[in-house]
Amino acid sequence: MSVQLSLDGVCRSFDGFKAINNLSLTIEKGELRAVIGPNGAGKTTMMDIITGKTRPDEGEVLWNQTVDLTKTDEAGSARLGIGRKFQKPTVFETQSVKTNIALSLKEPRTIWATLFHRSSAAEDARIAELLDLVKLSAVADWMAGDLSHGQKQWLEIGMLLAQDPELLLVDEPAAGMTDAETMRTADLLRSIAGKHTVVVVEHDMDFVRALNCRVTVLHQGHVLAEGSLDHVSANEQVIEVYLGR
Amino acid sequence: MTHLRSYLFTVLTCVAGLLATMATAQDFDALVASLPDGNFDDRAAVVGQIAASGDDRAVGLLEALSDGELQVLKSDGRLVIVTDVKGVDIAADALTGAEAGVVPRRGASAIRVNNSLRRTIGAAIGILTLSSPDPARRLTAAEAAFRAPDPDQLDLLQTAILDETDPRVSAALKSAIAATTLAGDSTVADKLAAIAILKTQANQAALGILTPLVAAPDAQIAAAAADAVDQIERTQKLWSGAQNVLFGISLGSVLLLAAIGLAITFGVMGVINMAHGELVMIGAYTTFAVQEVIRNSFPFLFDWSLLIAAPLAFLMAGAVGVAIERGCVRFLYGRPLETLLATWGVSLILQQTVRSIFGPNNREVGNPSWMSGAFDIGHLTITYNRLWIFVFALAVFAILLFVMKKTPIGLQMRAVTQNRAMAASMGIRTGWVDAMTFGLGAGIAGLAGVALSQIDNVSPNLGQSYIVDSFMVVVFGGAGNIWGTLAGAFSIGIANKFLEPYSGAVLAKIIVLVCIILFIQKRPRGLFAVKGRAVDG
Amino acid sequence: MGLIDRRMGIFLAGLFILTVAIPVGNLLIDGKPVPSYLVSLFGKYLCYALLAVALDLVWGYCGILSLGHGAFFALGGYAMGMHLMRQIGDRGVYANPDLPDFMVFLNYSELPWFWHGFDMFWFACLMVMLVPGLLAFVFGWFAFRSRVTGVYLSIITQAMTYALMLAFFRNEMGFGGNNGLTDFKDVLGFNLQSDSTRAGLFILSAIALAAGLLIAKAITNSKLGKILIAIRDSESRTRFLGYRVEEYKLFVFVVSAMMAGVAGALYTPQVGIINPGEFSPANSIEIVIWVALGGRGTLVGAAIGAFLVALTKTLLTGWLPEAWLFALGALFIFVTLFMPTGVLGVIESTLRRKPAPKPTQEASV
Amino acid sequence: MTSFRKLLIGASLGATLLSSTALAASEDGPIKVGVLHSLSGTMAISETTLKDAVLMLIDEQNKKGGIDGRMLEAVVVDPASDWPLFAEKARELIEANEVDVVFGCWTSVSRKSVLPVFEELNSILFYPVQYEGEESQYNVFYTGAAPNQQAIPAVDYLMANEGVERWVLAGTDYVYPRTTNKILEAYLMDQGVAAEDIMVNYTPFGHSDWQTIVSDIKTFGSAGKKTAVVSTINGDANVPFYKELGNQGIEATDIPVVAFSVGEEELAGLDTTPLVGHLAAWNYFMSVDSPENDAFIDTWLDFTGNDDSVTNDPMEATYIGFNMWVKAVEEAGTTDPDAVIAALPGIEVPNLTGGTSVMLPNHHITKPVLVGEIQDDGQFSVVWETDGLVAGDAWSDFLPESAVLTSDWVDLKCGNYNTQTETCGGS
Repeated sequence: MSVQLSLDGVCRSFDGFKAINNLSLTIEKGELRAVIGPNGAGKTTMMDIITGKTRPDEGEVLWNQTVDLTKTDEAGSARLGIGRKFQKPTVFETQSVKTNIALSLKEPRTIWATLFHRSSAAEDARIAELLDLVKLSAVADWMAGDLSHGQKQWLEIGMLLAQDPELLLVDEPAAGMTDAETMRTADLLRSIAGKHTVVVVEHDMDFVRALNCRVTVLHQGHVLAEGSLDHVSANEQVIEVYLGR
Repeated sequence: MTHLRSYLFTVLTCVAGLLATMATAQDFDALVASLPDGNFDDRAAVVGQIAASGDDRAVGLLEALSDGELQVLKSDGRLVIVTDVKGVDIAADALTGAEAGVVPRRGASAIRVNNSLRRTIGAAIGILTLSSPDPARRLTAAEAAFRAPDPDQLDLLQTAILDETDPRVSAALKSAIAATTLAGDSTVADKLAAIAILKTQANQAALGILTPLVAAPDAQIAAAAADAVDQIERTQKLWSGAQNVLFGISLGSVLLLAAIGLAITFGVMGVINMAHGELVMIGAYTTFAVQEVIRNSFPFLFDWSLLIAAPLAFLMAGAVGVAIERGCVRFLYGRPLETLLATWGVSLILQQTVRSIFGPNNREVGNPSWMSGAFDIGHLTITYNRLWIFVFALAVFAILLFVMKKTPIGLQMRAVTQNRAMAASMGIRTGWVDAMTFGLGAGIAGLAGVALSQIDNVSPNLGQSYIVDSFMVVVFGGAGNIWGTLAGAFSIGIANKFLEPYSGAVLAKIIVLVCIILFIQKRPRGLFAVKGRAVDG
Repeated sequence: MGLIDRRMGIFLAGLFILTVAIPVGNLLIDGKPVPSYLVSLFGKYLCYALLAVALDLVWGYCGILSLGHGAFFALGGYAMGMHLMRQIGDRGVYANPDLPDFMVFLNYSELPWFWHGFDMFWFACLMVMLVPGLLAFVFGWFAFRSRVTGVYLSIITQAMTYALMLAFFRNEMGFGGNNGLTDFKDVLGFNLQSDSTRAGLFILSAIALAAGLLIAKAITNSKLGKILIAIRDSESRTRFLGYRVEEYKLFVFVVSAMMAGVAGALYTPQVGIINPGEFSPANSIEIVIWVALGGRGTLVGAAIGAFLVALTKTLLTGWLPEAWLFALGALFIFVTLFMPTGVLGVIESTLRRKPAPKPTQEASV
Repeated sequence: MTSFRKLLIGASLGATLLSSTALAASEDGPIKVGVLHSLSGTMAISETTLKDAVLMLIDEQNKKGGIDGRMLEAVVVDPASDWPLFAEKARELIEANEVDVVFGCWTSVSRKSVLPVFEELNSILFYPVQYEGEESQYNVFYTGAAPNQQAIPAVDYLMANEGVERWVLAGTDYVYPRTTNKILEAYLMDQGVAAEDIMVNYTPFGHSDWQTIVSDIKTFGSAGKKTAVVSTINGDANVPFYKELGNQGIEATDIPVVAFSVGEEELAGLDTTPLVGHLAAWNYFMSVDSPENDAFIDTWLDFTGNDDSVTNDPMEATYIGFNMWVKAVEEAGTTDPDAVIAALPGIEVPNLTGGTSVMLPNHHITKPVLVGEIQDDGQFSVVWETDGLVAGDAWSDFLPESAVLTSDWVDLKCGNYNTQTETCGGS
């Protein structure tokens, strides 16, 4: 297995506050990785840096060991194959669920391509399949804004899958989901891991356990511990700063 | 003193070119009676004789003449001095001072004076008041002598300076003597000395006197003058930079005043308040109204008019602001762009309202005495109104800062504008706070109006001429940060004034605008952007 | 959905009737039931309508509130005006074959370089699109790339048009200063004073408006259109989907600017003057008001809005010259407060039978 | 109702309204007088009073029984200081309201924008404001001053009576100041003024920050030669300009300012005490002593019902123009434009300064030139006036390109006749 993504000595501070402090992290291709950590540990900022939303003050971020991600912007990273799902589900509220998916499909993103784009049967099939996967076929024609919180989560996951990215960055997908949904999400993520690389940021321990994967604990912007969930939860410091006694 | 007075006479007689040595009261009356006849030159001669007559009424008469108060009654052709008492023209006989009753509109015609005659009169009065007990009058006399140097007065001035006690007056006399010396045919040595004196004075007036001397026949004088001129010009160049900063600051404070209210309504509340300019206008018209009342009823209060107007303007504009907020803006929170439309409508209505109440014309708002005129620091001329506007702007800013940062209402304002829902759930009456915030912004715009009424038109268009600039300042400074507005206003002002001498007023403004556009590219959130982890998803 | 939906269909039909009725009423039916000045008056409205459509394209669909669209309109107008000036030839008061009067008067020895080529109609037409397009491109390229958004963008667009206004006021600029360009004689040999030319221009404007509407509609219907809306609703989400937001914004901004330019070009010969006043920020704000009043993000609504406001202004300035500002101001406030969806929105919601049932809880779980 | 029906109804509404009013006018109905002055926007400041002036004059005429028994009826519209709107409104007045004459416009651009309309629809415009000249149009009558009726005499006065040798030509950047200054520059050069003794400065409309320029003037004036400022600064910018002058202590006795666009109206917005002695050149001052003027002022004050309201030069120009038109209509016995236009040249009416103004073949009039000094009561006192009346010259003799042009609508039937090529250009 080769390295998908590697952060090395990355630092980023806002007005003196070090959100990311000498963070080093390596993700293998096809790996499923959970990142946990207390609020302000730098989870979101880490994702911002990977996706090019935020530039690190120092350190390097490599994609496939070759591409320097600190140079690309959001769109650039997305085109490389990095998909991201936000903490707070963000979908295009005034457009139909179907359109939301359609816009996310892995297709040329240039002006002309989109201007003269004609929808094809294959495309519709793909959309139907995805909607089915995220159980939104029933509401395919609704305005996304009319969906419930949980449904929006699903829709966003659907959009993420539609991009068919190499790496999925998933920020607290379980938030606002019923336990059943949470479990289904976990299954889904596990199932797509392997052909995709998946990084999940989550608070919900049951969810993380359900993912049953390698866990990285962030604290004050750097890696505190890494390993299986049992391993890290046995770690003194981790218990100290995060799990609590 | 008596010695001087008799001296005066002899000198004056030659000034006026009178043959007779002693003038009598009869002659005086005759002279005055002859004032209306003839053209300006005849009149000038008469003025000279009146001055020479040594009659005690001379000064009063001449002053009345130069102020256009000396008039001829159309009814009986009597010569009277007309004074305006509470808008009513009261006439008094020019010679006897006896009451001549009220003058009907266009009932009397003033004896005409033009600038040159006015200069002559000034000089004549100068001579007569050179020995006045009042130092202020002596000072004006000396300055008059400086402005219109007359060689014949040289001895007179030199005598005057001997028993002059007041330092300022004697300084003025000194330069007056210098100027007079240069004007006449004194010895080269004297002239060189005079040039030296003016050289130290180093102001434009001196320059005006010295420049022609550069072409003087006498090589020595020419050289000295050239040197002096050269040095004065160098000093003035040196100071011009400072002058620009000064101009910039004063322009900046105007911009600051115009924008600061907007920094609240737009910057803090996010309402694109197109009626802002009209709120400023309301402030200005309040000032006008106050002054009208004062003029008609309590003239003695005039110097206080602005201080009286300020709070009223604040309340007036504030009230209108609250009305606007309650009336429409409050339905539009979260739809900032709609506020643009509504407030635009409001601004149209306010403009037309003012137009129909006060008429479309400019209204006169007078400068109180303490805001008129100028003073010099080094070679900088600072006009009082600019100075006070600067002070006023900073004061307003300070007050605003205090309200926002140190008072409970300010705290609530910030709370509501940052997180309405949270604030509401913490029991803050958001509606009330919104109204107050908008009212505050509007009221401050009103205050700005009071100041702007001192330097600009008070007309229904007043607001329109400031609205664009105000938005520029707020955005450039960074919306939501009143410090930004301060910095923005002054940097724009100063930049403008430094460009103006080279590029001219229009181009300077264009360049500044382009710079703002480019600057926003660098800092899309303005000068004092709210930094930190971007929190949009 | 197709290019011509119900709304668009009705509007185009109406436009067509107007386009036939007015010239016929003016030229063919004797007794002129439609006085000539109404022709150019309505022609003017049509230009405004096209301008409004242009703004709606960027504001309504991409969330770019431009307070400087008047600038593109005016530039188009000037480009056409320059051609018309050259057409005057030696019929100016100073009878100078190549120099317009104001240049003779400001002692220009020869034509400034930027006036060359405008004697050719095709060149002028090219410039009508190119100049505004270019300005929009340069401006947008900077602004969108550095992610200037919202009010900040609006204000700098205002700064742009304001700066241009000041610039064009300067006589040194060689555009006639405050007086602008005026006293046009004819275009392509047709006398601008004649009724038939006027009718022709009117029809042309109508066609331009229809074309503008259809182009805008085509754009907004395409996938690109959906992306524009996506950008409007959640810019950063769109970025994370891999779309280069700045490119899309730039594209639609330039298209819109060109449309505005065309509107200006048709406007100039019909009103007979183009001057820096057209750059004034107030004018640009008025455009925004048309769109908002008609119904933002509906294209047709924008056109109607422009038409209504312009018409109201015409009528009121004649009816209540002393008080029309009250009425107009009140109208704006009323519309923003009580018609958030604009006139069109209100009309349609009164017509439309109940909208699709809102999703219920059980349906969503 | 559907969108386009509404649209059509709006349109037809406009059409019906505008054309319905048209039915009223005809040979026996009232004579309609169009008033085309801005009542809102930037120019409302100056133009509104002219609107009232026309209304007053119409009132007076009707009291006298109208013209040949036909009453006069004013049609007032508001072009809102919006130049294209001027053209539109002119059309509306002539075509829809069928007015027989229009009194209106102030700025050059507004006049330029309506010119083609009057030409095309062949109607009559009376233009009451001092302007840059370089124009003479068949349908327009210029009752304001041409440059030779204002600028040049004023400069003469300053040279003769104040011994001015150094000149600042400060103006707002538009065509009137530019022309005037061009003419003055040429004229001053003729008078032997050196180029370095002339400083020209242009500022934008409504310029409000005069610090730099005023201090420049101060510096320019300190070269030992007597200096004067010739101001063609447009209405709105004047108040801040004079305020700055006053505050920087430039007194009329040092550097007099002679203005061509500052009248009683503008001074009303100012405390004139620090400005006493600064000058203005006009063809009329409210302070002028003449029975006609007294009568005019009294009616004006009654009409406005405000004892503080003032009269000014453009009002006199309106007054002269109106009376000339009345006389011409009476002479022609009809309101038919061509007849009235033909009748107008040669018409004589008393002006308010005690003389009689004549309408010349070039559609300009004769008027006296007065130079007045500002008084502390916001009035002017006349310090100098031409001994006779000066004939308005459409084409300045001091501009090479226009020196060869002449205007004569009586014999040559041409507004810009080239005396060299002996052709009528631009027609």
